[in-house]
Amino acid sequence: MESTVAAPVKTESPHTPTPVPGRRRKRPSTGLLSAVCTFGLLVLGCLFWHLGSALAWWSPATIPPLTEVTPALVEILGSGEFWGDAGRTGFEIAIAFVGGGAFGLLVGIGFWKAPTIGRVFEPYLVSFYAVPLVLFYPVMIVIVGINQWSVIILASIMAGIPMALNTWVGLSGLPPVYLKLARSLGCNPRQTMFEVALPAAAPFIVAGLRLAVVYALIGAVAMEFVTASAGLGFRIRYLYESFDTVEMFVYVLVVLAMSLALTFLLSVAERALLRGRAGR
Amino acid sequence: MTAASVHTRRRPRINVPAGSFLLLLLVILLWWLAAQLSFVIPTPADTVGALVSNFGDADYRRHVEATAAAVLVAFLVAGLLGVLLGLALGLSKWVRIIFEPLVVGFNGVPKIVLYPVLLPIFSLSGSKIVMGVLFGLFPILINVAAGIRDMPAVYWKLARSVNANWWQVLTQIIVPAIRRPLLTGVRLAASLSAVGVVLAEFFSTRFGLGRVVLRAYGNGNYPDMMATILLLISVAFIVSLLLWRWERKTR
Amino acid sequence: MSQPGIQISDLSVEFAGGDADPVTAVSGVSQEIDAHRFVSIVGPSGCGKSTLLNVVAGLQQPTAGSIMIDGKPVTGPDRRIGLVFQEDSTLPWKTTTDNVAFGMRILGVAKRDQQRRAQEMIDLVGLQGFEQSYPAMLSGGMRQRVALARTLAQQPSVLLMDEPFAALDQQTRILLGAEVRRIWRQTKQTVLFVTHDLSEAILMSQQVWVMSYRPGRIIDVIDVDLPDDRDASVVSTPAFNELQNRIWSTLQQEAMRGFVAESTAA
Amino acid sequence: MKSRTNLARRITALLSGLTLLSLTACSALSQEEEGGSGQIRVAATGVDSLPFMAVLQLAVDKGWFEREELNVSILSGGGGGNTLRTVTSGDADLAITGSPAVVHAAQTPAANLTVIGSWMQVNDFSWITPDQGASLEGASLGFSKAGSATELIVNGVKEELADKRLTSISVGEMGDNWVAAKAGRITAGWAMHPFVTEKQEEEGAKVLLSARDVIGDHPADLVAVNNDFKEANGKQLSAFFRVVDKAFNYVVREPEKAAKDLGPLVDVTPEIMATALRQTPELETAYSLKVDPQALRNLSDLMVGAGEIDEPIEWGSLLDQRYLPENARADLDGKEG
Repeated sequence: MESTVAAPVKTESPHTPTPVPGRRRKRPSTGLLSAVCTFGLLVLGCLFWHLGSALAWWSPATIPPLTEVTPALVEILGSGEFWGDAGRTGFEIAIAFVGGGAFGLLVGIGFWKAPTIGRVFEPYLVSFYAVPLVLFYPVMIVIVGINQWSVIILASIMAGIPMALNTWVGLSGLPPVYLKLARSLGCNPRQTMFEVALPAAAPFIVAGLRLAVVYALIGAVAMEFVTASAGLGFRIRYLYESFDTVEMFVYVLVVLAMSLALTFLLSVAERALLRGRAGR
Repeated sequence: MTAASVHTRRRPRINVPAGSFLLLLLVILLWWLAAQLSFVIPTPADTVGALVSNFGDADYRRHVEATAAAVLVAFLVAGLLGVLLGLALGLSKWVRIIFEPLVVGFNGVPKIVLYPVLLPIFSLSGSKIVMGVLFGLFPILINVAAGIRDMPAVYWKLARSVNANWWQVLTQIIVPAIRRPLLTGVRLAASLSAVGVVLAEFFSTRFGLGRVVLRAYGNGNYPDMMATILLLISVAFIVSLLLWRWERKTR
Repeated sequence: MSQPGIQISDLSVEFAGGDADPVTAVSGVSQEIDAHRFVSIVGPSGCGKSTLLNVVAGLQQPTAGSIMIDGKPVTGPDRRIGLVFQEDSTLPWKTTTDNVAFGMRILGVAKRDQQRRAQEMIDLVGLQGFEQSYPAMLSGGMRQRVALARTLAQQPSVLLMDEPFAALDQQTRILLGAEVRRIWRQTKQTVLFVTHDLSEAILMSQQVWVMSYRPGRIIDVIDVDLPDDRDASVVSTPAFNELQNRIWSTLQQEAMRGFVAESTAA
Repeated sequence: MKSRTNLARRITALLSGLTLLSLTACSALSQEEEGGSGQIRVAATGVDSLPFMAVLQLAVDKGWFEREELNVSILSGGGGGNTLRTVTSGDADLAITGSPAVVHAAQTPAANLTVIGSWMQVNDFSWITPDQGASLEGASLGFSKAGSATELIVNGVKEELADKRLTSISVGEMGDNWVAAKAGRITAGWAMHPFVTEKQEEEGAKVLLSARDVIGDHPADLVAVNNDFKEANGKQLSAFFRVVDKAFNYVVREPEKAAKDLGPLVDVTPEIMATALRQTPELETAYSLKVDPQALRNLSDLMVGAGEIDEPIEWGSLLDQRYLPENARADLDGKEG
């Protein structure tokens, strides 16, 4: 059911032009300040949590106290079961990202080469998030069997769509002069693609990659939540159902931390990949 | 990008709406073929039949209404909240410095894992709406904030030069200037809040299509299941398509 | 001044024009440019100057006629030809050095030569100290210098420039125009330079072709007999004024015709 | 940029106003949910697919609860833990759902639950296969998910029939299991009546394994109630069970008639429902509130065997039988130890 989650929510949604500029415009000092503020907010959140539990603003069944969650966190991080789940989820995300990303890139390039086909498919692709992919689970059982590949395939689809749309938008937004330059230099098709077109569309493609990672994560965890028998998403569901609220919170926190860390890493990677291209 | 789009999007020889329609027919044909090949997939005809008979059932209509109402509330709340928070994030440098990383980070969180936390806080009927809001909120919020940030500085000068009050600035300058990203956000929020609500309904609810789907699913009654999914998909799809067409026009 | 650098024979270009009637952009142009000469084309907007240039560059196939460069026909993009565009064509993901070396890289010049020649060209266009800068950190004029350096680094025998200064401000264009002339006098390529600015055309070139509104024909060829080492002060001389008046009298009618045609079409 | 800051300030003000407003609305909303006396909100797993749960809806439809001045509403809760969560969240007062989940929840003080009865104490779990030639030897069995009653049973069966070298895999709902079995991904999938009957009649399914024959009976579900609700509504709870007893009796005495009532509630034809009831082992024991100490002990042993709990369950202290009809209670003390 989750797969639906895949909506393209991104800083740079495929259809908003100007992908990178917003962020880059700020001076480095605000980046540091932002990081400090974010950290401060997280600390404040923890404080609020602790206070709320201590003053009994909510019942421990609703939100267990921080003092119980922290030791459980330490214990769980040391357990093999956790790393087994995390490894499985990580593997699914990685495969879905690589597979979905590559497929999305190819589809995006294909749409660029054949804009009519692209325009025929576009309305369906942009509305694809309205489909709860998880409901295709029974079909997946028949096709791929009962294993993690059903999670991977559905997560790949979720990762592939924003990638395809972003790649396409990026390529069709290329300044025509770049292609003219490539032609005047006598670039062969491979050179035109790899030396000119793809690097020029890179801000969009990198934004698409970020989305692909996020959707691979969302898709994999959400699919696990509903259908799998291992993985972080499954573990949360399992602990939820068996009323182990404290451990469940630990896993929810781990997934949250993982997503936040991933977002942070992605923005660092994006900066590195788009080095030098300040707000043009 | 204007020049580029003119360049690559020359008038296509094939009529695009006709092409999309053909594609739809092709999908239905493939669906029918798949139904012949695999017993899991009901034929399109069976599915539509199930849908029609479902609508004859007052109980089913009640489920539809419950979901529709929850989606509508979730969408409206997500829209209102998203626009306001997006404005705050886009307009104030400090709000941005303090909150932006967390907002972007939370956008990447698989929100479904929060359901176990939401249920005890918002109870059954509330948590599905909150889930819908969580799903729909971020696209609007982020698009509005980005839209404002990308607004040409000259608009602010213009606003000051004509002595516009804050309401006029909002309605006459900001909203028209960011209408495109705003519409993108609204479109995404519309489908996403529906997804969020239905997902939450999969867990438990008194009335709602999520429950209907899950019941048919649990019993292996695939025509019934597909019928409801088809209903959900086509409504979300049509709404999304209409919003998308509108969005394109505002280029 | 012996063999022709560029030879244009009976050139015509038509566009299919979609639903509408075909448009004849260039019609029956036959001209020669001697090697090492600097020729400008002026004409009203929409007259097919850029089309003509694209055809000479081999980027577009003519409907009729042919192009020869150094006595050999142009059939497609050609390494004897260097192009400088009106738009900013620096690649934002490359540093100045890499941008300048880009053309050589595509043409398969040896790595070591690339580095050496890139540095020479950077020096030539006066961008020392900006080797490691990205285009985003450079001004519009500097980026156009990078593009020029990239083109020169390919060592073309013919240089085609399509309104290269159109996007720049007045001061920059004058300075850059002088730069280009200085470099030309050093490198002595055959240059075909498209502009819509009369004084720029006169200031830069040895010969000016005036092109008519659609269908584009060369309706006047004017030799500029101003001293070769002229600078911007030449603008105030009577000789300059006379040339300008002569070109303008031809151009004026065409500009008017184009204006009327465009506004009735719209 | 003055207009900009100004605007930001106004929007912040608007936002805080809105937050306050919605907080007020929320608290107003939550107060409104307070039920009148006689109201019991039941959350149960499988109310739309299992006849022994649909009996509740039958009693509602027949007005039997009303006659006892009870206003019963039924909520379909999804899986075991999920159903219990609706009680914790205050959306339901009473949960009837998978035994392992109830045992776990009852042992978690924060859940604030008490177990007050057992439900469906005959083991009705079967594993069905579309393959007529399938044998248990080396079979792979699907169960719903980790921590579920079906997993517990599969593990018990695997241990009992160690020589058959059974394997098991988490597949999902009955429908998923049937699909997986048809696709050859597993040998057989779990099912209960009337799903078993329906697949037998319509698609020629064969029962590969009847769990009851291997591991005996145990309660499929337990009834748990919110402690605060229990304190305040003891009489109503007793009345609730009286009505349930009556409804169970109706099914046992007049299965053909009951099948006509139950069929539509679980989405099968009355004929299939009637067959399903006939096939249900020991109908009078299955559809009964009478606590079966042997079945409870069996459940405890299964859970210990599966490693889900460390100590056998002391049913005497865990199960609060006060609200059951007198003839349904059993002496649990002393026998457990």
